[in-house]
Amino acid sequence: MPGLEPTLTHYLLLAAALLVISLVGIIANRRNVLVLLMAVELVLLSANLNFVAFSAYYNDLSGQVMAMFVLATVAVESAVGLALLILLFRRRGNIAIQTLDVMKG
Amino acid sequence: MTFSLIPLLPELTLLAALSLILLMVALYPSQDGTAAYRLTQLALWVALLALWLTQDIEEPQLIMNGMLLRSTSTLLMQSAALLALSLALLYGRASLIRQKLWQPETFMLFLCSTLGVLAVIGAYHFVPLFVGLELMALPLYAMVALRKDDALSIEAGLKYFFLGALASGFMLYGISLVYGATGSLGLLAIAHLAEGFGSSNTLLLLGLIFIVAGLAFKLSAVPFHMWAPDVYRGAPTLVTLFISTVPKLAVVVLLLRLMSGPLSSLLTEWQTMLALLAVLSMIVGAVVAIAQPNLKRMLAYSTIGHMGYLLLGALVGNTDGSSAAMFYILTYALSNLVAFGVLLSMNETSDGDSKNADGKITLSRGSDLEDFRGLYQRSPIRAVLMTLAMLSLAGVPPLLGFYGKFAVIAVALINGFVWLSIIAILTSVIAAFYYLRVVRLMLFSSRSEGEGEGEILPAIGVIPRTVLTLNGLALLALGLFPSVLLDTTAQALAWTFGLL
Amino acid sequence: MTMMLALIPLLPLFAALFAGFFGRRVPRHWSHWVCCAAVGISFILSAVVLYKVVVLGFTEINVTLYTWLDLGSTKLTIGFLVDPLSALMMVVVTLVSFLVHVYTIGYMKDDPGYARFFSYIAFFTFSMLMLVMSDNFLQMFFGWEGVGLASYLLIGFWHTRPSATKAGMKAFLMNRVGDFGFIVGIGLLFATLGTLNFGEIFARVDELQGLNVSLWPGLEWSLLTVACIGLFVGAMGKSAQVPLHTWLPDSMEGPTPISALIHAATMVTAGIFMVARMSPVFEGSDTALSLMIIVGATTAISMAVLGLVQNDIKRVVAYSTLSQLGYMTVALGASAYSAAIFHLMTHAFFKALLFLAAGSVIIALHHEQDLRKMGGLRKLMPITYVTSLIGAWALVGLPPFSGFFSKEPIIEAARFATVTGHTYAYWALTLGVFLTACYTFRMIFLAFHGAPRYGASSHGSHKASHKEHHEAPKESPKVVTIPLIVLAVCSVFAGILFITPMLFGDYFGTSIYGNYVAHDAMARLYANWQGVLHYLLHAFQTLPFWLALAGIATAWYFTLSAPTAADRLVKTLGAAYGVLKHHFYIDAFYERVIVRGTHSAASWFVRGGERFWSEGVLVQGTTRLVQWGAQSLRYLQTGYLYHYAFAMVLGLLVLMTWWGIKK
Amino acid sequence: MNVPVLSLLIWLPIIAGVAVLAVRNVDGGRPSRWLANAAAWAAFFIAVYVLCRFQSTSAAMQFSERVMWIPYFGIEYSLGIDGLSVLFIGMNALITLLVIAAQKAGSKGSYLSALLITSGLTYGAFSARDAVLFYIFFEAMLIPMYLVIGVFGGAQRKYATTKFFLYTLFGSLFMLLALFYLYGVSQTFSLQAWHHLPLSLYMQLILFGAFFMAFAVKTPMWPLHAWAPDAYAEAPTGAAIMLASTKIGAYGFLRLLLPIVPDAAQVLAPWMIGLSLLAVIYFGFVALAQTDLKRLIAYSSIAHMGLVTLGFFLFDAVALKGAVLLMVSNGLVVAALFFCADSLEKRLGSYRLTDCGGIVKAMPWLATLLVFFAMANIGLPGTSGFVGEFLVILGAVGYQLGVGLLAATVVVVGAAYTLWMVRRVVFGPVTHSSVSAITDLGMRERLLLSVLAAVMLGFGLWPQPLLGMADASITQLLAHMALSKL
Repeated sequence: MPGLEPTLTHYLLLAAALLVISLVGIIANRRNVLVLLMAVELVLLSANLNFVAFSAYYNDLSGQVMAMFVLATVAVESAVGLALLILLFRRRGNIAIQTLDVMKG
Repeated sequence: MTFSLIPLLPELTLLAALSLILLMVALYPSQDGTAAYRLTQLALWVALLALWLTQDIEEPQLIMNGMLLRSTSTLLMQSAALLALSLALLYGRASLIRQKLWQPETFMLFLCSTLGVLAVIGAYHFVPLFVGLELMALPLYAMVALRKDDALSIEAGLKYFFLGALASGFMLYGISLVYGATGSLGLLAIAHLAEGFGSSNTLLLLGLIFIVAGLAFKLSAVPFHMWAPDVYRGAPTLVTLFISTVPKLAVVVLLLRLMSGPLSSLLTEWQTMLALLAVLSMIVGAVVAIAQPNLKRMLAYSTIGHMGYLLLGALVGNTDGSSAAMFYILTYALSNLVAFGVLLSMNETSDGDSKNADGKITLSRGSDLEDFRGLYQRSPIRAVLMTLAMLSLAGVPPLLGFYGKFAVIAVALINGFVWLSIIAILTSVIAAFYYLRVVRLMLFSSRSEGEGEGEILPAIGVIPRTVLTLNGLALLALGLFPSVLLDTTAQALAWTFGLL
Repeated sequence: MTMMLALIPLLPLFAALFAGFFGRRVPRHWSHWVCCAAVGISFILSAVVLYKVVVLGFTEINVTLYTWLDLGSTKLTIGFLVDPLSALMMVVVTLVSFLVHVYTIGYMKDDPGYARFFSYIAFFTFSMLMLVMSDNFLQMFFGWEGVGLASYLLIGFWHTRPSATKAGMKAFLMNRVGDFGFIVGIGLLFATLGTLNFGEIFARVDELQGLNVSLWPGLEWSLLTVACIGLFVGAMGKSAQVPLHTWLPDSMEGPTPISALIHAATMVTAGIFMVARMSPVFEGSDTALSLMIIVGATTAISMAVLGLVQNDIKRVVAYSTLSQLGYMTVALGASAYSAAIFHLMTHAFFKALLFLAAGSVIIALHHEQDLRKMGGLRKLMPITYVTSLIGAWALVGLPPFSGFFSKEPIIEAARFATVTGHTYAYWALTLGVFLTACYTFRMIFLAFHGAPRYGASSHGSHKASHKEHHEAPKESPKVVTIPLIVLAVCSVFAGILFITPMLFGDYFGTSIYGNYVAHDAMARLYANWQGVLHYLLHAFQTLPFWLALAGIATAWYFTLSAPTAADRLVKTLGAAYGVLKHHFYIDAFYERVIVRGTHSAASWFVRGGERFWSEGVLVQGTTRLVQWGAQSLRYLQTGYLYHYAFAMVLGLLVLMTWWGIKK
Repeated sequence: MNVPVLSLLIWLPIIAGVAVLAVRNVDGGRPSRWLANAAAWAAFFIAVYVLCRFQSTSAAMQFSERVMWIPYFGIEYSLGIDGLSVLFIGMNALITLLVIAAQKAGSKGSYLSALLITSGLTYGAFSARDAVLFYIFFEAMLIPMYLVIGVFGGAQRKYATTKFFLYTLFGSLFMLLALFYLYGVSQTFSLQAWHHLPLSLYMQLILFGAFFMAFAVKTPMWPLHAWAPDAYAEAPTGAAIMLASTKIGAYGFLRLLLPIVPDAAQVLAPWMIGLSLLAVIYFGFVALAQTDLKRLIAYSSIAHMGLVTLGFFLFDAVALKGAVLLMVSNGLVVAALFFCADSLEKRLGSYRLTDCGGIVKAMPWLATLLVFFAMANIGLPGTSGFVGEFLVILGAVGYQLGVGLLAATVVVVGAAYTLWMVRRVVFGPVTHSSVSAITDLGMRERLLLSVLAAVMLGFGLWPQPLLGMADASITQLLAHMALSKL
């Protein structure tokens, strides 16, 4: 169906939607650090989607190379994030975000 | 397609040291940090040497297929980064031992992050640039939370991680939009392509906005600054020093590079956005710092303010502005090193260590302003050095910090940013108040009770003390002969401009 | 000549320095020897100068010592202008000063500040000579302030008395109020003519005619009038004219010799001298002359009234001085400058005499100054009595004493004057003669006649007299009486000898300038002048003479004949007497309104200006504002991760909208 | 003859100050005091040499030194003095010498060091010919002053120093902006070049505002004075004298503001005159209500500075000359009065007027000298205070009678608070139990104050030599100010 053929704009809108979802997820989530982690990764992935889409659009490989690098980075980031999460849990016994307010002002 | 690895020698040195430490840890799991520390210092100096030996400073050159740039300005900033880390480690050595962080892993993280810094300073392509940024940032998250049993450290680490990741996301998103607008990831190519767009290209503009947001986070410019006070406060002081100095060098180069090269066609938009960030940073940095009872936290706001001044120079968008901004960050780094050097020589204890999550967590001692009360009587050298650092940060002549402010405000005013300049001077008066408060506490007040002094003020080793003193005196000496640094920066930029 | 002129003021200066710096280290008598010798030589030199001026005809000697300041447009120099006017003043000053120096040896002999006192009076002599010898305003102002300083120091000489230091301060401040006008007057002349030199000012004074000066743009006044009024305000301060007179009675807190020297004979007449010196300028402004004649007449009459109700012997003399200064001012206002100077001279003699005589009485009575506790000293102190009587006659203006010759022309001049207010002045002065006679002879009668009251009334009421009142008062030593005699001789003969050359001859020559066409009082006096003898005889037909006799009779009636009548009169007068007793409430006005007003203004400035505005609003206000900002912004830093992230997203959105708006 | 005399003058005290700091704990502080005295004498003799060799007939810069310092901004290390500077160089030398010599055994080396460094920087500010160099000397003085007041000052020192520092910084940063603007226009920081730089009236007015902020704070002028009374009152005597006597703020008006923006100065002169008159009267009244001796002196000094700024803005030769002479005189008088206050405080332990009183009996020397200095403060002819005051009032009367009348009120008000002070302190009843037990001035104090008194008297009796030095430069300044730069 020619009308349903996804164009660049659709991909970009999808990526933008993903970005918005993840931002809302970060701001609105007040309980669970794990969800926060997922939302943060989603930001990077939405950008990745852009890269791939543009890469295809321009028929230029560098965007996809970038996406690969980003994927690797995302993985490392998750690892660091999870490690911190474990530390927090070990120290506190929970992973609630609201308790992270010792330092303020 | 052949290329030489020789220009990469500095990075490779750090990488080699990193691997070596990793190997050592694998082989001798129970060893302390002494060997790793020495190896790190060695690697830093070898890298510095390599940097100077392998550079052809006359001509800027793109290496690795246009991925990396080697020029006088990268040479200057990379040297500064390496030197800053070396000094920071020297000052923080005793502190690491006291805080039970004297482990090889610590140094691996520092090396890793510094490798990222070098990469960012050199990057002339978005791939190494992004990878460098992540390489710089990811170890930092871990470093902040390095004190695994300290609630503050963990809290700071988590905050930094999530916000940093978000900022990376912004940055990446912005890069993707720029890629979308131009179809290229190489900065040189983008510069050529973007020239034709003007400011009408929506994608490019959106991309710029996201990139600015990402950069603003790294610089801790308002309103992307919220992480800074908490992270500065919670991180081990050495890490705080590192965060406040070394990555900033890289980010400033990145900012100036993007602004002058690839995205220079959007100069007006840059200026508008940076002006907003600069004003907010100067005001928030100056005003909020006044109410801080903790020196590390106060210095976080001080950094925020300083980034505002730096942006003031940067937003001018010409050679003068760039060299002023670069000069500014160098003066800031040198002054900051002294301030943190003194702070690192104090013994920080955290009462939060033993409490669990349900109990109220009292904040630690050793970095509160109150701990500096009457410092001159107890440790004149610390007090004098801290005074020099504070006055330099406040920008009082004839100390080095004055010339930094001089350069950025001069450039901004001459180029017509009058109101920004006026805000800059008003905020620097407010800022002077809190810097002076530290001086006042140290020199003019006396401490009534005498307990716990030895605990807070351990002896400083001969070498750190000497180097710290020299560093402090350098603030004065460079203040008397500012041309040494100013000309270096200006020439470095003059020779590389257009290919910053 | 220059050397000699320079020595005249410098000798007293050196003496003052000697006494001041070394006085306490050398024997006491060294101080008085050095000072008396210096002033004595000054007197001789002055006399020589006068001789040269009068007899040898050096009518004007103008020497410049050095350039004080070279302003480019003009040079401010220090130099001497010696003409008949200043030569006369020099002689009067040095003579009276010398006599007072001698008198002081006796009067102050037990005082611990002996050398200091000599230092001060010698310094005063120096300043006064600088004043009268000056050839420019700058130097005159120097002397003017120098005598003020000396007066301040001498009034507060007994510095342990709060009233003395307060009186000194009051004198200085009131004089400063006068100086305020003086300096403005000088400034106006300088601004227009560009010079402070008298000769140059007089030569170019015509340029000032018709010029206007604006207080602020739009309000124009005649420059000459404003300048003259300014100068006259200076004279009012120094010569204690109403309403700047209240310091002079208070200055009686000082030792008696200085009351004679400074506050009767010399310093207070500096204002008169200055106006006479400035006669070419004053002649240009009828308004200023009119002001002078009115102020002078008011001073003359009102102070004479107050003299009636004083009980302190020195204060009686002080009020009489004020009144006489009023006479001189009237003379100035009537353009009878020579009459003013003439009266100045005779007054210097007889008033110094009266003060020194009063001092003599005071020492005899062991520092008792209250007239009600005197009486009957006529026999015990014959020399003092006789000289006092001569002084009193002179003061009252009975022929042939000097006062007659100097006062009579002033009254006549007031009558003949043409400026506004001269009729008032004439009647005020005429009535003043009656009052003068009343208070003067009341004082004489109370002090020297009647029954002694000093022994009886001193039971415990007065501090110092307890031990001494057994000893009867006795005549003062020679160092005290000889000056009295010398002054008495002067008081008797000065008038009769000098009236012809000074008033009707050409003694003053060009040193005093009168516009005898517009202000022809002197000319009309001269028209009536038929020689001294005729003048003496004519006196018996004039109103003032009979008024004076009536005054003496009245005084006699109320003091000696029917002492209780005075009390009855006081009761009858009631409230009016209260007004007199409180010096017309002028002091009270100054104390309550001016001084307190100043103090409350000052404290209001401190509270409103310094504490509230500068400190409170500017400093603390800014601090609070910044602190409030800090607290508010801190409040935003909640510590919650999601707020931080929200801020970042918000920042991003702001950057976007910013761009969107621009788009 | 290429000895860099001015550099020597500047750096000798500074280096000596650092050396004093280094040896402050050696041998009970004796070497440090000796060194400080030697440095002060040496600087004094150099200054005397400068004064002697100064060609008073020329308005040109003399003793010039020029070295490129910060080539990037074209900033030169450029020194030179003309008639305006030379007077203040001399006064600074005298004041420094007296302040250092006044220190008795037992005073801290760091105190002497800070005074010496301040003195060196003051020389620098008076001889700088490059705007940035001037600014740096001007600002750098803050640091030693701040430290010395903060460490050795009175009870309220922390508050006072902070206020002092921030106020001065606040003002001078505006000046910095002005310097930047001028640099942007002219591509140089040379003051000489700026004197001839054409500027639009609009820009001149803005620049005027910026310079005014700096110098009005430092002078100080109403309403930017709030730091001064506190700082003077809390500062230890030496520092208070260095702060109040050097007159660097008023000098800034002469050196920068008036020649660079003469048209704006003309336009704004009525406002400046108003502010100056306000200062004269307002501070006079405020001084009248003071109960603390040092504060009274401080306010008195500020009131006199109002007369100085009045002299600047009348655009009249006589008034300007008077203003310059008044600056010198007021520096001397304030120094002398602070010394007296210090002598009293050392004996009675208090600066409160109510604690002094009746000292004339116990301390005839101090009483005599204090009365003399009071008379100089009042402006009695024959003392230095008269010369400037008289000339400024003459100029003011010539400018406008109303201005003259208001200016002349200083004659009354100044006398009122000074005499009030004298009456409370010198005369009057003894109010403090220890007044009878105190001793008179020692030899050192006596000598010190006598020197000051002699200088004031000499200056008052013959001011011509002093004015002669400055005359050519003042005349040139006036001629320059008369030319429009539009």
